[in-house]
Amino acid sequence: MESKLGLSAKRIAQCRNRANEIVKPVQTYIRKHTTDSVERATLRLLGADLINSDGIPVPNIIVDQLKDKIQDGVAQFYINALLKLNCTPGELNRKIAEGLRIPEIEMVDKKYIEEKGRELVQEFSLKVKKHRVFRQEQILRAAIKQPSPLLYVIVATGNIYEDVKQARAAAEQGADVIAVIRTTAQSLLDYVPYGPTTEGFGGTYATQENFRIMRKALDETGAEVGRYIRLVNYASGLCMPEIAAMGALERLDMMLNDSMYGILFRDINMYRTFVDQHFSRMINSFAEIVINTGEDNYLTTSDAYEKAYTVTASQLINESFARASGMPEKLMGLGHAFEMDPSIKNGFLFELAQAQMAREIFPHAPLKYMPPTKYMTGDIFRGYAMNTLFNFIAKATNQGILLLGMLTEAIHTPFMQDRFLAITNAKYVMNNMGDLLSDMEFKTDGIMQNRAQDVLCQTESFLEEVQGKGLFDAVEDKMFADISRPKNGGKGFGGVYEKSEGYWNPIEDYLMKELNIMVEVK
Amino acid sequence: MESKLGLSAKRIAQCRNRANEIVKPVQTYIRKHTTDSVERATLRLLGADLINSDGIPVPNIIVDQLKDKIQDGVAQFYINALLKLNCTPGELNRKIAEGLRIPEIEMVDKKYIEEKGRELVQEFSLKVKKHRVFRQEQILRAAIKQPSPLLYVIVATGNIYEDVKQARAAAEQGADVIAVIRTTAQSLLDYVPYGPTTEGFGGTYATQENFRIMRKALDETGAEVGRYIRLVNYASGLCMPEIAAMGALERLDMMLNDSMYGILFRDINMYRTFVDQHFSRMINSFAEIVINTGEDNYLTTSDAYEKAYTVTASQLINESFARASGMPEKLMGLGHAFEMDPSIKNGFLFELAQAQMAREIFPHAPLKYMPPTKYMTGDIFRGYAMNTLFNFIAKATNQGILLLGMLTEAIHTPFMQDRFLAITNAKYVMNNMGDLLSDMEFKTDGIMQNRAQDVLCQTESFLEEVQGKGLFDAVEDKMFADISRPKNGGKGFGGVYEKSEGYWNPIEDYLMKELNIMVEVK
Amino acid sequence: MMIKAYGDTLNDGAVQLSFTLPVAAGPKADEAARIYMGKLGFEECEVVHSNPLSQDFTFFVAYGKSSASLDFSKVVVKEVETTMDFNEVNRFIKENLKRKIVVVGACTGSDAHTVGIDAIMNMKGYDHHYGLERYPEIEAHNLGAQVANEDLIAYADKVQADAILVSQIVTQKEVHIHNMTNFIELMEAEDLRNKMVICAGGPRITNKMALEIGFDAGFGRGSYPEHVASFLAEKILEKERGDRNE
Amino acid sequence: MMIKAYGDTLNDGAVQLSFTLPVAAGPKADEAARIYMGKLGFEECEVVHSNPLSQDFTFFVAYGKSSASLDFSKVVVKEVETTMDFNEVNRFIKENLKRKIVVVGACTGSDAHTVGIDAIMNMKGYDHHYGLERYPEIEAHNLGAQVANEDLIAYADKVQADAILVSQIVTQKEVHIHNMTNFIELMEAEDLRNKMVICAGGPRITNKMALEIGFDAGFGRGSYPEHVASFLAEKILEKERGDRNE
Ligand code: B12
Ligand code: B12
Ligand SMILES: Cc1ncc(COP(=O)(O)O)c(C=O)c1O
Ligand SMILES: Cc1ncc(COP(=O)(O)O)c(C=O)c1O
Repeated sequence: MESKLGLSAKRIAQCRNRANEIVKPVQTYIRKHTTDSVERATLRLLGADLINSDGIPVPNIIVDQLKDKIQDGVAQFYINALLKLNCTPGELNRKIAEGLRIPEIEMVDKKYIEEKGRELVQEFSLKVKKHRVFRQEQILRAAIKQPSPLLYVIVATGNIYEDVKQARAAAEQGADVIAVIRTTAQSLLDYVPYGPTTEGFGGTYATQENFRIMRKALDETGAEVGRYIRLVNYASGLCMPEIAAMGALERLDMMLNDSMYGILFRDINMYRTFVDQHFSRMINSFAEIVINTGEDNYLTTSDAYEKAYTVTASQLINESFARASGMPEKLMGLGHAFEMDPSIKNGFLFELAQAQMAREIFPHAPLKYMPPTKYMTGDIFRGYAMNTLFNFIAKATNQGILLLGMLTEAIHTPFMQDRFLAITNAKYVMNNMGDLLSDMEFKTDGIMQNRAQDVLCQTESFLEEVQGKGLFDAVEDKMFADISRPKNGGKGFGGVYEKSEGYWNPIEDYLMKELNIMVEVK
Repeated sequence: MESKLGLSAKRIAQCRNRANEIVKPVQTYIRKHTTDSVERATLRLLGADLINSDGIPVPNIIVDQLKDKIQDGVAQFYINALLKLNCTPGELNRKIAEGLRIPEIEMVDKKYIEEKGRELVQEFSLKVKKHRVFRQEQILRAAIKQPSPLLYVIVATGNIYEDVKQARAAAEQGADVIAVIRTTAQSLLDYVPYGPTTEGFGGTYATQENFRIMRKALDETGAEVGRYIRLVNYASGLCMPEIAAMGALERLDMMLNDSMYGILFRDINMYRTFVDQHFSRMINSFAEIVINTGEDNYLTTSDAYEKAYTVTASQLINESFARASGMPEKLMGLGHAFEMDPSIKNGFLFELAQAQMAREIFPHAPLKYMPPTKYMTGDIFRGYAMNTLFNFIAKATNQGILLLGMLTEAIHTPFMQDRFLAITNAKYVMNNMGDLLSDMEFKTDGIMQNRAQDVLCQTESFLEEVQGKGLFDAVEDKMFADISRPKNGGKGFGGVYEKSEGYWNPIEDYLMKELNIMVEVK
Repeated sequence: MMIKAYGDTLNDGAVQLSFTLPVAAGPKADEAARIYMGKLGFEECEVVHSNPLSQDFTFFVAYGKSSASLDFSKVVVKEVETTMDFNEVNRFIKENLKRKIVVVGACTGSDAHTVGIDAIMNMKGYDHHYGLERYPEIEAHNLGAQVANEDLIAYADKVQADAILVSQIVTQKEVHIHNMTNFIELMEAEDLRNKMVICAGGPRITNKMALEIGFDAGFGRGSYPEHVASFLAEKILEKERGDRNE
Repeated sequence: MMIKAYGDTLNDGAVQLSFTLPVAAGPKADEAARIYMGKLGFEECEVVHSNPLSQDFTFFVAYGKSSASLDFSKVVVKEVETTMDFNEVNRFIKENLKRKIVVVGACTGSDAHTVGIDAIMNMKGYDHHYGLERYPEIEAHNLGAQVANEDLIAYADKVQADAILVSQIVTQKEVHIHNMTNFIELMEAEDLRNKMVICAGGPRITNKMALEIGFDAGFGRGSYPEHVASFLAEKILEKERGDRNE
C-alpha cells in the first residue's frame, strides 16, 4: 500500500528497528525474572482460586507461604500438594483457605510433578482453545453486522448488576464492545478481589465472578441481537498477569495492557511492570485476546500537538514488546487519541494526519482510537460536536476499535442515555461519510503530509535518544510523559525475583512453545 | 480556477445559456407590466408613508384611489398633489390618511412633475448612496474580524423588542447576520403593516419602524463588538417591491428575494411575482443589498438527493433574472441546502459535492447555505451532530453566508441559548478544519466527482425541457417542486397591469439608468 | 409500579437540564442557577457549565436528582388503535361499508406546511407507506395548505365527505388550539359535527388534546397513512351502525 | 429582583430536559414522561423526542415551563477574592510577610488526577498562567497524586508549611467529601488546623462547600494559580497578624 501521507518506508523501518533495539535489553532482563503476580497467575491457570475468611485470595496465600522459594517457581509446590493430598484443585483451594500450609508438605519426585503439570496445562489449554474457537465462530457469523471500527463503550457504575443492565442496553443500541471500567485504584491492589461486587468508585472491581456475570449477559444479548459482543477489562497494575489469566479463562476479548502505563501513570516499579506485561501478553496472545495499549494517557498529561511523537514512539515500543510475547499484529490494539486543544486552528487536520499515520505504520493492527477527554467541559453540546469530528476521523482513517466519546465526559461516568447518544452519533457519521477518504487524496506537501512527516522525524530522534540511554534510564530521565520514575522505586518492586537455575513454570514453558518464542542464546 | 470536481466549463456555459433563454421572454413580459406593489414601492421611495385610522397604509390608499390610472404610473399623481398643495411628502401623507383624494386634484404641466420627480429621486438616491458608503466603510473596517462564511442566525419571537434582545445577544456571541423572520403569512398580505409590532406567530411583522428599531440596535451592538452586523428581512410575497424599498431606505443588508418562491410556495400569481421580483431586485441592486434566493424550499418538499438538479437549475434562473435587474454577482446570495436524509450512505459526500459544485458554478457569488431542517427531529443531540457536519461542508466549500442550524429546529423558533450553541459549533468547526479542502483533492472519477457531473447533466436536460415549454408553461406543468400553478390563478393576479404608452415611473427610469439596464429593441 | 428517572442506578432520579437566566455571568449567576434548580425541586444540583450569552444573559447546563416519582401502572394513554394495514383497510371498507369512503384533508388557517398532510394523503405517501389517495376504497381530496376552516367545511359538505382531516404544524402562541377550536365551533354551527368523523394531526398534536378539543382523534409525530385509514374505517362503520340503530 | 428561566420571552420559565425512564418505549412511556415532567413541577410540558434505549428503558428530550422563580438580589456567593496577579502577589509577600511562604499540595486519597494540582503548582503552569513553583516568594512542594492524608500532613508539618492545597477530582459516591472531612479531622487531631491555611480545589469543588467542611477556601473549575496565590498571601498575613495580636 502506498503512503497517502508520503511517509518514507525507510524511515518507518528505521523507527521500528530502533524500537526493537530498545526492547532487546529489557527482554533479557525479563527472561531472567519472575514476580509475585506472574507466580499467582501461573497458580490461577493451574487451578488456584477462592479466598480465605479474611478475604485473602488463595494464590496470594500460596505465594506468601513460599516467599523464600519463589525464585524456583511456586507451581511445583501447588502441584505437589495436589499429588500428595490426592485431591482436585477445588478441594486443595478450600484447604489452603482454611489454613493448610503448602511449604510443609513433603515433595514428591519431580517427574510426577511434571506429569501432573502437563495434565493441568492441558486442561487450561483446552479450555482456552475452546474459547478461541467459539469466539472465532461468533465473530465470523456476525461479520457483516460488525464492520470496522467496532463501537466500544464503557460501563462504570461500580455495581456489576447495574453494569449488566447498562451493557445490555448498549449492546442493543449497537455497541460491539463493552469495557467494564475498574474501580479507582484497583491497579494498586496487590491481589485480585473475589466474587460479585456492588461497591466501587468510578468503576467496578475486576473479579473473576464479575467477568463471568458480564460474559454471560453479553453472550445472551449478543445472541438476541445477532452480534458478538466483546468484553474488555483492565490488566494494568500490580496484578497484570493474573487479570490476563482470568480473562483467558472467562473468554474476555480485549484487555487493557500497556508495557509502560503502570510505570508512568501508577508509579509501579519498572522491573515489575516489564516482567508482568510480558507474561500477561503471552497469555493474551495464546488466548487471542486483543490488547489495548495506553498511548492516550500521554496526551492527557502532555500537550497532544507538541508531544504527538511520544504516541508514535510508544506504539512502536508496545509493538516490539508485544512481538516479543509472541503476539501477532492482529491482536495489537495500539492506542492513540483525539486530544488536541479544540481551539487550535486546523487542529482537525493534525488529528487526521496523526490517525492516518498510525494506520499506515501499523497496517494490520486493530488500532484503538480514544475520544476527546481532556478538553471536554460541562458544555455537553460542544462535547457532542467534538465527538462528531472524532467519529469522522475514526471512520475516515479506518481505525479498528472506536472508544466512543461521552458528551458528559467532564461530569460523570456515563448515564445510560449518554452511551446511546454516543452510539447514534457514531453510526450517523460512519454511515454518512464512510467513503470520504477513499474519495480524496492528501495534497503533496500539504499541511497534513508535512505534519505527519514531521512527527515521524521527531519520533525517530526520540527513539534514537531513548536507545542511547537505554529504556530504564530514559524512564528515570523523564523522557516519557514528563514523568520520572526511579528504577528501584515505585510499587511492587519487592515482588520481583531473579529466577534460579532450577526455576520451573509449566505455564510459561507451554506458552513459549505454543507461541514460538525463541530465546536468543547468549 | 480549475474545477476540483472535473466539471466541464462548456456544459456550465450551456446551462447558463439555457437559463438566459428561459428568462428572456419573461423579461419581455416584465418590461411591459406594472403591479400594485411596484406602484406602491415607487410611492414609498418618493416619500409616501403613514396609515389611516383603519390601519390602511397611504401607498395602498393612493393606488386604490387611482385604480383606473395605474397603467400610466401613479407617481405623477402623487407628485402632482405635492406641487398643487405645495407641501412636503410628510404633510401630504397626513392629508391622504385623513381622507384627501388625489385623483380629484387637477394636473399641473408634466414638466413640473418631471422636475419635482427628479428632485425626489435625487433625495432617495442620496439617502441610499449614503447608506452604501456607510456600509462599505463598516464592512471594510471589520473585514478581518468577519471572515467567510458570515454567520447568519434568525430571530423570531414575534415581538420586535424581544427580537432586539435576542439579536444583540447573538451579535455579542459572534453572529454576523441577523434575519428577523416574518410572522406567518405576512407574505399574503397585500399591504405592509405599520409601526413597531409586538404580536406575531413564528416571526415578527416586517414594518419600516421594526426595520429601524433593529437597525439601530445592531449598529449599536456592532460598534461595541467591532463588527458590522448585517440585517436581513424577507421581500417575497405580495409586497416584494415595497419591502425592498423599505430595506433600501433603512439600510438593510440582505433581503430574501427569489424569482419564483412566491409562485411555488405561496401560490402568488406568476405574472405578479415576475414583475415584482424584477422591480425589487433593481432596488436591491442599487442599494447594494445582497439577495438570498430560496432554493432550499425545493428540498423541504422534494427529495434532496433525487431533486438536487432543481436547485442548480433554479440558481441559474435566479442568476439570470438577477442579472437582468442589473445585479452584480457579488450581490447574488444564491441559496442551497443540506437537506438529504441523514440515513443515506455517503450522504455527506453528496452534500459536499453539491456545495462544491455551487461554489464552482458561481465563483463570485456569496452563496447562502441553509442547514438541515426537514430531517431534524426532537433529538436535539442528533440535530447538533448534523449541524456539525453541515458547518463542516460550509467551511470546506467556502460558502459565503451560513445560515446556522438550530438544534431545536423541529421544536420551536430559537431560544436564546439555541443560537449560542449554533454559533459556538460553527466557530469550532470552522477554526478546527478551515484548510481541510485546500489540503485535499477529489479523486478523479470518484463518488463526488461523478455525483456532481451527474447533477450537472440532469440540470442541463431539465433546463432544456423548461426552455422548450417556456417558463410560464413549465410552472403550470409542475416542473418545479412538483407544484402546478395556473398562469391566471394565484394571489395578486388582479394587481398586474399592462403599462400604457405613456407610463411614467421616475424611480424605474432612474434605476435602469444607474444600473445600466439595456432594454433590447424589438 | 413507582418509577423515577434513571441515570446509572435505579431510582437515582437523575435529570439533565439546560436553561438561560436573565443575569450576567459570574459566580453569582452560577449560584443563582444552583438555587433555581433547587426551586425546581432538584437535589444534588450540579451546575456543570455556564456561559455568558450576552451582558445580561447566562446559559447553564446542569444535572440534578429528583425524588419525584410516578405510578407507571396508573398511566393511561388513549391511544388511537391502529390495527390494519393497507390491504386490510381496503378489505374492511369493501366488506363492511360496501362503498368508497370520502375523505377531505387540509392544513388550515395561516399554516402553510403541506408536507405533513401530503405524507398522509398523497399517492406516493411517506417513508414507503402509501397515502390515502392510493387506497382503492378511499376517495381522497387534499386541499393543500392555508385553507380557511370555512372553505374546508364547505368543500367537505359539497362532496359529502365521511371524514375531514385537519393538519396543524405551527403551534406558536397556541395558534393550533385556536384554529382547531374554531373548526369545531363552525362544524357545530353548520350542524355537521355528527355527520363526519374529524381528525387532527401534526407533530405537536396528541390524541388526548384532540379529543379534549372535540375531535374524534389526533395523530402526532411518526403517524402513517394506514393509522388514519384504519381508524377512519372503523369509526365510520361505528357511526353508521349507531345511526341505523337510532 | 425575581428571575425565571428565559427561552425567548422574559419570564417564560422555559427549560430543556433530558432523562431516561425505566420503562419500555411507546405511547404509554411518552405519556409517563409528560406526567413525570408535571411531577417535576413543569407546565406546558412537551416531550419532543423519545427513543428506546433497550427493552426496558426509554430516553426522552423534553421542554417545559416552570413558574418557579428566585430573588436574584438575595443570592449570596462567598466568592474567594482574587485581586492580585503574579507580580503583585510576590510584591505583597515581600513587603508584608518579609519571607517566603511554604506551600504543600497533593491530590489525595485514591485520586490519581495530577493535572489539576499540577496546573496550580507546576513551573509551567496552565493556560499561560505560571504555577506556584515559578513564584519567587513561594516555596512550593507538589507531592503528586494518591497521597494519603496522613502523609500529606506529616510532610507539611516537616517542612513547616504555611498552607496545604488539596486536590479532589473524583466525586463518585461523595468520595471527595469523605476524603476532605477526614483530612480536617486529622488536622485537628494533630493540632495543626490553626497553624496552616488549607485550601481545596477541583472541578466539583465550590468555595461554599469547602468552607462548610472546614477548609479556608475552595477553588472550582477555571481556577488559576494567581487566584490561589493571592488568597494565600492575604490569608497568611491575616493569620500572622491575628496570632501576633493574641
Ligand atoms: C418544511 C418546513 C417548512 C416549509 C414548508 C413547506 C411545505 N410545503 O410544507 C417552509 C419553508 C415553507 C416553512 C415555512 C415556515 N415555517 Co416551517 N418548518 C418546516 C420543517 C423544517 C419541516 C416540517 C416537515 O415538513 N416535516 C415533515 C412532515 C412529514 O412531518 P409532520 O409535518 O410532523 O407530519 C407528520 C405528523 O405530524 C403527522 N401529521 C401531520 N399533519 C397531519 C394531519 C393528519 C390528519 C394526520 C393524521 C397526521 C398528520 O403525519 C406526518 C407524517 O408522520 C419544520 C421543522 C421540523 N424539522 O419539523 C419547520 C417548522 C414546522 N416551521 C416553523 C415555522 C415557524 C415556519 C414559519 C411560520 C416561519 C416564518 N415565520 O416564516 C414559516 C411559515 C409557514 C406558515 N405560514 O405556516 C416552526 C414551527 C414552530 C412551532 N412549533 O410553532 C418549525 C418547527 C421550525 C422552527 N423550529 O421554527 N416551513
Ligand atoms: C485526564 C483524566 C484522567 C487521567 C489522569 C491523568 C493525570 N495524571 O492526572 C487518567 C487517564 C489517569 C484518569 C483516570 C481515571 N479517571 Co479521570 N479524567 C481525566 C479527565 C479526562 C481530565 C481531567 C483533567 O486533567 N482536567 C484538566 C485540569 C486542568 O482540570 P481540573 O482537574 O478540573 O483542575 C482545575 C480546577 O479544578 C482547579 N483545581 C484542581 N485541583 C485543585 C487544587 C487546588 C488546591 C486548587 C486551588 C485548584 C484545583 O484548578 C485546575 C485548573 O483550573 C477527566 C474528564 C474531564 N474532561 O474533566 C476525567 C475524570 C475526572 N476521570 C474520572 C474517573 C472516574 C477516572 C477513573 C477513576 C476511572 C477508572 N475507574 O479507572 C480513573 C482512575 C483515576 C484515579 N484513581 O483517580 C471521572 C470522574 C467522575 C467523577 N465526577 O467522579 C472524570 C470526570 C471522567 C468521567 N466522566 O468519568 N483520568
Ligand atoms: C493501558 C491502561 N491500563 C489501565 C488503565 C486504567 O486502569 P487503572 O486506572 O485501574 O490503573 C488505563 C486507563 O486509562 C490504561 O490506559
Ligand atoms: C426566498 C424566500 N422568501 C421568503 C421566505 C419566507 O417568507 P414567507 O413565509 O413570509 O413567505 C422564505 C422562507 O423560506 C424564502 O426562502
